Amino acid sequence: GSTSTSTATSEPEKKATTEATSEAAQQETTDPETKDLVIYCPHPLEFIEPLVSEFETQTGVSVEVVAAGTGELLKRVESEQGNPLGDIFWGGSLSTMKPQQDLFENYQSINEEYVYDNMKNVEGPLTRFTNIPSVIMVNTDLIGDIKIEGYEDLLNPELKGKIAHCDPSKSSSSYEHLINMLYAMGNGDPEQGWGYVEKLCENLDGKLLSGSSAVYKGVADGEYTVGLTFEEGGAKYVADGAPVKLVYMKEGVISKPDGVYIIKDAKNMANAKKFIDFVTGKDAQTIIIEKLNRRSVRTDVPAPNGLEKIENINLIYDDEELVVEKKQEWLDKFKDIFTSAQ
Amino acid sequence: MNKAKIKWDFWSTMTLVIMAIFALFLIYPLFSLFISGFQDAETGAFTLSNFARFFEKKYYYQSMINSFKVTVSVTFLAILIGAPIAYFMTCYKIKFKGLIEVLVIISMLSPPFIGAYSWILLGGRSGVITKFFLNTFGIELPSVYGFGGILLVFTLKLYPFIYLYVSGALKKIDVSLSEAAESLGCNSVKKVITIIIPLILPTVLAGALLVFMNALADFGTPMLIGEGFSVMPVIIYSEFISEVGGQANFAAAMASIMVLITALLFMAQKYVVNKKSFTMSSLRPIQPKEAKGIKGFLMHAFIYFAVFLSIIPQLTVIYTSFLKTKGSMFTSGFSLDSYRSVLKNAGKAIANSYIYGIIAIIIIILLGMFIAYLSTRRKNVFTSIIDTVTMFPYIVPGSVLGITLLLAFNKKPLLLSGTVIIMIVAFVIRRLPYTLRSSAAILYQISPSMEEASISLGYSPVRTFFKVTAIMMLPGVLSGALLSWITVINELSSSIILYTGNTRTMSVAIYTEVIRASYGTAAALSTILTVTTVISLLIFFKLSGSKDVNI
Amino acid sequence: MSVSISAQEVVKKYGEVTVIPNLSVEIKNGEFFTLLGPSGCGKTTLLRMIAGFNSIEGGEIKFGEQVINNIPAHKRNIGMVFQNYAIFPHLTVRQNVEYGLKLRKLNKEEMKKKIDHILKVVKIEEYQDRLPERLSGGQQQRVALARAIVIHPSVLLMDEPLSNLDAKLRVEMRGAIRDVQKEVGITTVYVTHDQEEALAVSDRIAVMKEGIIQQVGAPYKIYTRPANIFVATFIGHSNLFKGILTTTPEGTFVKFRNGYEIQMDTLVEVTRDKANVIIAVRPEEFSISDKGINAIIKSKTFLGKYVNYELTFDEDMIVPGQPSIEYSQDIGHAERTYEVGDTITLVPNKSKINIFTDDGSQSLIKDVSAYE
Amino acid sequence: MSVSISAQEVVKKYGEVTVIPNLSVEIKNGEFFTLLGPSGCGKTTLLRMIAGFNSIEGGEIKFGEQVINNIPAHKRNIGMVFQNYAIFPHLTVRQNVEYGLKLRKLNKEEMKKKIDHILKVVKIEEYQDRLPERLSGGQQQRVALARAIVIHPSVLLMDEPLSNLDAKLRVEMRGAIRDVQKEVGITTVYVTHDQEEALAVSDRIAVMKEGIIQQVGAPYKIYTRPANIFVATFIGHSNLFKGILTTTPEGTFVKFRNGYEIQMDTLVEVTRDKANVIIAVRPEEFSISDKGINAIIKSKTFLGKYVNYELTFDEDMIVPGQPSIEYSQDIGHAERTYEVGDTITLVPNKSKINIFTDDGSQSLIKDVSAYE
Ligand SMILES: Nc1ncnc2c1ncn2[C@@H]1O[C@H](COP(=O)(O)OP(=O)(O)OP(=O)(O)O)[C@@H](O)[C@H]1O
Ligand SMILES: Nc1ncnc2c1ncn2[C@@H]1O[C@H](COP(=O)(O)OP(=O)(O)OP(=O)(O)O)[C@@H](O)[C@H]1O
Ligand SMILES: [Mg+2]
Ligand SMILES: [Mg+2]
Repeated sequence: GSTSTSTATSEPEKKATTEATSEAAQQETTDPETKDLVIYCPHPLEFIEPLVSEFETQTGVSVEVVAAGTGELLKRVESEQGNPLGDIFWGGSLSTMKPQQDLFENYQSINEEYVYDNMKNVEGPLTRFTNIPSVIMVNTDLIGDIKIEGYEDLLNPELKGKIAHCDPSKSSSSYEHLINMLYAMGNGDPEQGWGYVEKLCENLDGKLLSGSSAVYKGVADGEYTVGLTFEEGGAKYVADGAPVKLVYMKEGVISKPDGVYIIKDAKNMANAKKFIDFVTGKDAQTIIIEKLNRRSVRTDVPAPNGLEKIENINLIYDDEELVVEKKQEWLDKFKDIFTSAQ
Repeated sequence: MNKAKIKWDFWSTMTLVIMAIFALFLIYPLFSLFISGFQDAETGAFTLSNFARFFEKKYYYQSMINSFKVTVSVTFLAILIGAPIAYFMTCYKIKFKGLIEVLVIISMLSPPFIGAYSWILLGGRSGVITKFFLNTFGIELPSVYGFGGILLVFTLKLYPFIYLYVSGALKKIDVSLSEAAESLGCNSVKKVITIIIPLILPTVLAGALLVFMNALADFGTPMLIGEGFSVMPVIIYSEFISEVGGQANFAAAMASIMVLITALLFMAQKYVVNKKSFTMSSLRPIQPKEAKGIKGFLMHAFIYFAVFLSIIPQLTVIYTSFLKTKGSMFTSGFSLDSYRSVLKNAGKAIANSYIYGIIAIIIIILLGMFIAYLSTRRKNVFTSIIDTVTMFPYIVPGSVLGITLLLAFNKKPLLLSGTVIIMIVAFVIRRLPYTLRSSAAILYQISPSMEEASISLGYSPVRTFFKVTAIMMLPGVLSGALLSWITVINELSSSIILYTGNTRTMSVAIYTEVIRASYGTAAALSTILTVTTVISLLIFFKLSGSKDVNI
Repeated sequence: MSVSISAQEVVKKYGEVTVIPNLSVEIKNGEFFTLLGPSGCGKTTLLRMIAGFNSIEGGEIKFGEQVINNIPAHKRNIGMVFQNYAIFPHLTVRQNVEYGLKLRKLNKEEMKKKIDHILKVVKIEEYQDRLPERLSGGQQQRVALARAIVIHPSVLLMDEPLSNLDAKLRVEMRGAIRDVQKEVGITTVYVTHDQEEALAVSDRIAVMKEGIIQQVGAPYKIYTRPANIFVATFIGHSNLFKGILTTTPEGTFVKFRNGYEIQMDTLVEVTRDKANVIIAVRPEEFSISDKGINAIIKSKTFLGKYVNYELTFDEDMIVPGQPSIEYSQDIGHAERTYEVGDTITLVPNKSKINIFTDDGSQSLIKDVSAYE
Repeated sequence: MSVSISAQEVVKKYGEVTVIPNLSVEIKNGEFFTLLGPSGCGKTTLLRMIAGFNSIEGGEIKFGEQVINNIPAHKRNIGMVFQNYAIFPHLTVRQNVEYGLKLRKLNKEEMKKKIDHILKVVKIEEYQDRLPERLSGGQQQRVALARAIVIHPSVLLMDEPLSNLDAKLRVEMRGAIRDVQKEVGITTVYVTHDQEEALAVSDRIAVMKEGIIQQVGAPYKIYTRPANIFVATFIGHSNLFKGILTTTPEGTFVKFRNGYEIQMDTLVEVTRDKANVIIAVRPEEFSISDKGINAIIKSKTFLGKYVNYELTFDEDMIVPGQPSIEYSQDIGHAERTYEVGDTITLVPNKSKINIFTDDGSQSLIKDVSAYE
């Protein structure tokens, strides 16, 4: 666990955000009549609720949330080109969205200047929303004396068959982990990391889950001793008092932002832009760190409650272009390794 | 036979209309999907590489082998459990028969994911039952994950199909056939094997086909508890729709392989059914006898045990819906919080579920009976094609189907995306096979002389259909329609793609909770769904005046 | 081995409706016993109780000494021909016939011989490989017959087994049934609507009405000496005339309403003088004569062996409510036939006619008993 | 309105099997026409072709002037009683009967009256609210009958409609059918196995064998002057004797093998001298006499109106392959009956007997034609 500091949003800032939002709306309204906004979002209700209701009270726009898995929603957006039924796509890690960025509208939020440099929307449509490191989640009831500090420790034979890991072709969080371990265990050269993957696959003992949530849920329920997941997934259990803790791999942690995007040709374009501005605004970002166990992309918002301070994490970075390029190859390679390990 | 002439009548018109509907809503979307299986992802050029890739990589073809392992075993197990229960319940006076029937139906009600998750809660590595056995007896139960678990969950979920189908068929057997066997000195077991089973074989096969295909197509369960035991639908699903972004063309190729297999199986089934079906006019249906002695005891024990096992997940769901939760954690103590937090949104979803469901089920029943009639009584190339094509959507994973529909109906003049219509279309084409298969099976048993009698009295074939054939088909139709209804209400995988905020249904609402592990609220929604469905069924059966649940 | 069947105070109810109120009957070992009665009188019901397919609401049925009320049907060693055939639609003709034999561990050859034989007897050997749906009604019925007979059961129950066969085949089949039955000594309970058939094949006949046995006896006895007017009119035709019994020193006389008198020496003694009685005369018991009772011919029907005349009498001569009064003239030898409208004078054959009490419930002829 | 039915060179095949090779028949408007023939000869098949339920592989069937081969069954205005009843199991007795009437725009009251009436006629009014499963076989059959009759179709097709009824009811029912049929003038095609029934009700009878019509004619004609020995032996019983035809100046004689001679004046002229013929004598056409042909009584069966004796003759007197040679004695008047083993001397009634060509294919009696 980690300690936290909480900061209240100060009044003037809040006002500024609100003003900015309404201003933007006035300038760029394509259809001033619309009062609606349709958001495609894979986040759970409890995550969506506070932010959306805040947005609704602030703007008077009525929001309709279409919730489903990231993959499903993405496929929807893809299929609905020409007649988009959604306006905002809220969620989805950057590595997932980058190859699909053509589906989204270019838009620079009014808050871009407050965003960390390495999380700025340089592509055009990809506004960053929060920052999510990969973590190892450990069930403290089951772990016993086994020491878990990083990837290397997962090769402990005592953990054989007790590791929750997802098929990286099915879950973005485990795909992020794959990249993370390739870079971390390959000491910066992903090709060097495959040796570790092979060993890990052996220790998985043929068990490979099929959805991101199965990992954190499984570890929290005591089905698995450790799991490879993303920070928020585990953190909410920590916050809820489950017998779990998060471990930031000592070999290195890649932290990837997820984002919020405007769907191309959105019918409620003005409201969509308002929404982007809202969720990247200080109010919203503060709610995020206070209640939703995520890290803000804003420089002016502190580290969240109960999460490890960013300084204590051994952050490493991947080569985004390479990752996009190699995606299919790596996924295939993982499949082969996993199947032959069985 | 007057071969050359196809008489122009109501049924030929019906054939055309149905063909048109299917061409639009089924063949057009599905075939564009299949075609994409032959296209290169980047260039769109024709290629077989997608198929080659499937058969080259063990990761993929192993999943097909796994799929068959599962489906074949599940089909057998489901028959082994479902058919005897149906037989006992029809031929013997089983205590609490009505309750059992309700429970069987409830056990089918559990929406995808929820059921399997309940099994994890119970039989997972730190599940309630596992722990109980470990702590009290020191016995380590095999975990619910992997092949065994999938088998368990599927079997318990799917044997009711067989049960419903077989019960319907048994009601159409004239008791004198069974008596004739007895009079020749045949004991009950022999009688069942030599007389009853052959007579209901078409129905058993129809049910088995559905179970087989259902097990082959379902990805929710193996996704949750497969643990590396990967099966086809999960792979198709994830290639098509993974968070990571899959490969649609490859997925389409795999879907085509599945559909091909289905089509072959279905044709084999039809062939056998055509050969092995016998009409009987059942004036005296089987009357239940007293179940006495050790035999009676064993029968009761078997039924109660099977039904209890299958109802466990529902019980767990209902139980957990009352647990106190903290975030996604269950804590000790009970509360109604889960209900409170879902209730304000649930009203609309419930209303949607039932309104769409009712519209869909009406269409399903009509289409099902028409197509069944056409394909059994008016056999020709067209009706066979229709009959076969209707089975395709059953095997294509729902979300894939949803997307194909979305792609197909997203442009003018066929702009249906985001509407209620597209949801209902999806419901109908996905859930039609239940009603269709059971209707067709029952038709094989109805003697055409009933229709002839009606025609001889001056009723045209059409009116005869509605006044005699349709009514005599009802037991079969209803057992299928019951399945259709339940599955429509629980339909998820295509609606998740097709719904919008206005057309959100209950199962979508549940799934929304499930995907990010909010099981307390999911359980609450699920319980609401179960309760309302049971109430809806009870009302229906009360109104339709039938004594027992599946008529 | 065949057994005797004994039903004792048997009761059958369908829900609230009592179909058989209280029936007792003894069927002897190896006997050919026929049930005759109007449609719906409970014949099938009784047969099914013996077979074990209907519950028994009261009383006992015994095979030999053994009460069988609770023995399941398949252990009773019966053979049954069902009214609706009930042949197995999924088995060929041969397989249908084979079905029961297979359960009776025979060696292959013997089985084949038996089946070939019975198929030939019922004349369906050429259809042996067909499925039943492709057979005519009569062919199906013969399959049902063969299937029940071939197992040589100890009790053979047949519910109108020949109803769909032509007369010629029917005669042959009943011969075949009779042969097997006598040869192996099977106790047979037979239901038929064909009276000639019943008379021809039965050792004894039971006539039933509304679940109550009216008379049990040998065919000849039943026909010639019916125990009450129900039997008299149900088995064959009987014309019923009102009559009065007079006892004079010369003997006992029955007088028709028109005054024609016949001396009857065969009546029971207890009969009161001047009692009203019913005189039952069968159509063939009339002869043309110059003295007797007069009648006008109302219609005439040719029935092969004989011509049937429907007659009109004076209203008050006859018992009311009869469908017709008939005279049947044997035309193998008849010198002349009559036409509609002719008046003829008939005398009844006094050794054949039957006299019943006024209410028709009892015969007044000596030595007639309802149960023999 | 009733119509005439005309079948012209009709052919019916089931797959490869030809069931009806080439059949032509004219059924007159309003006629009661009966099909008789052995089980499996194609009666049901023909009926179903007329009804429109079987395809027609060749030839035409006309109702009046209209070819109906391609008119769908429901437009033919037929009523049909099916061999297996085919009553609707989901409707009560009353609803079954009502079913066809409902189509025929009647007002409520009239409909009710009609149904009440027919239910009474077939004697099932007390069961009118039952479902068929709770009826006896005969009751079910009567429902089927009522259902077909009540609509007063122009053509009524009945496939053994009375096979499961007792004799008495059957007589009543056939009267009822006859009445309705005559009253409304329905053209009726009737299939039955009961020859007495056929003789009693039919205007004309067609005797079929293996899909081929052997003789069509009035009942009396069919029975007394059969066109060939198939008809002679199928309708009623005929004893077949070998005979020789001799033509002398005194006339034509047929001689039995034992030398007994009968003068026959009614033979066709073309017959050759010394030709071998078959003499067909019905059981009732014999009389006891002192001169004639001798026979030994082999067995004796009581059949109600008469006693049937099975006889043994010298081997070479009789045509081989006959199931039995019989003499039937009318016992309404018979002075004495005989016992098994007795030898009796019989003379055939020469005005009744029939003479056939050696191969049995044709009658030698004057004016006998196969189609009338
Ligand atoms: N569907 C069929 N396929 C092949 N042959 C058939 C079919 N139906 C009937 N037959 C044959 O056609 C012949 C005539 O059958 P049909 O039913 O017309 O006889 P039927 O004269 O009515 O006999 P029955 O008096 O026994 O009812 C029979 O030999 C029968 O086996
Ligand atoms: N399941 C039943 N429920 C109620 N009543 C029934 C049932 N089955 C038969 N009955 C009635 O019982 C009576 C006797 O029926 P049963 O079948 O024994 O008659 P049956 O003598 O065989 O007549 P048939 O000669 O017409 O076949 C009939 O009045 C019939 O309506
Ligand atoms: Mg009966
Ligand atoms: Mg027939």
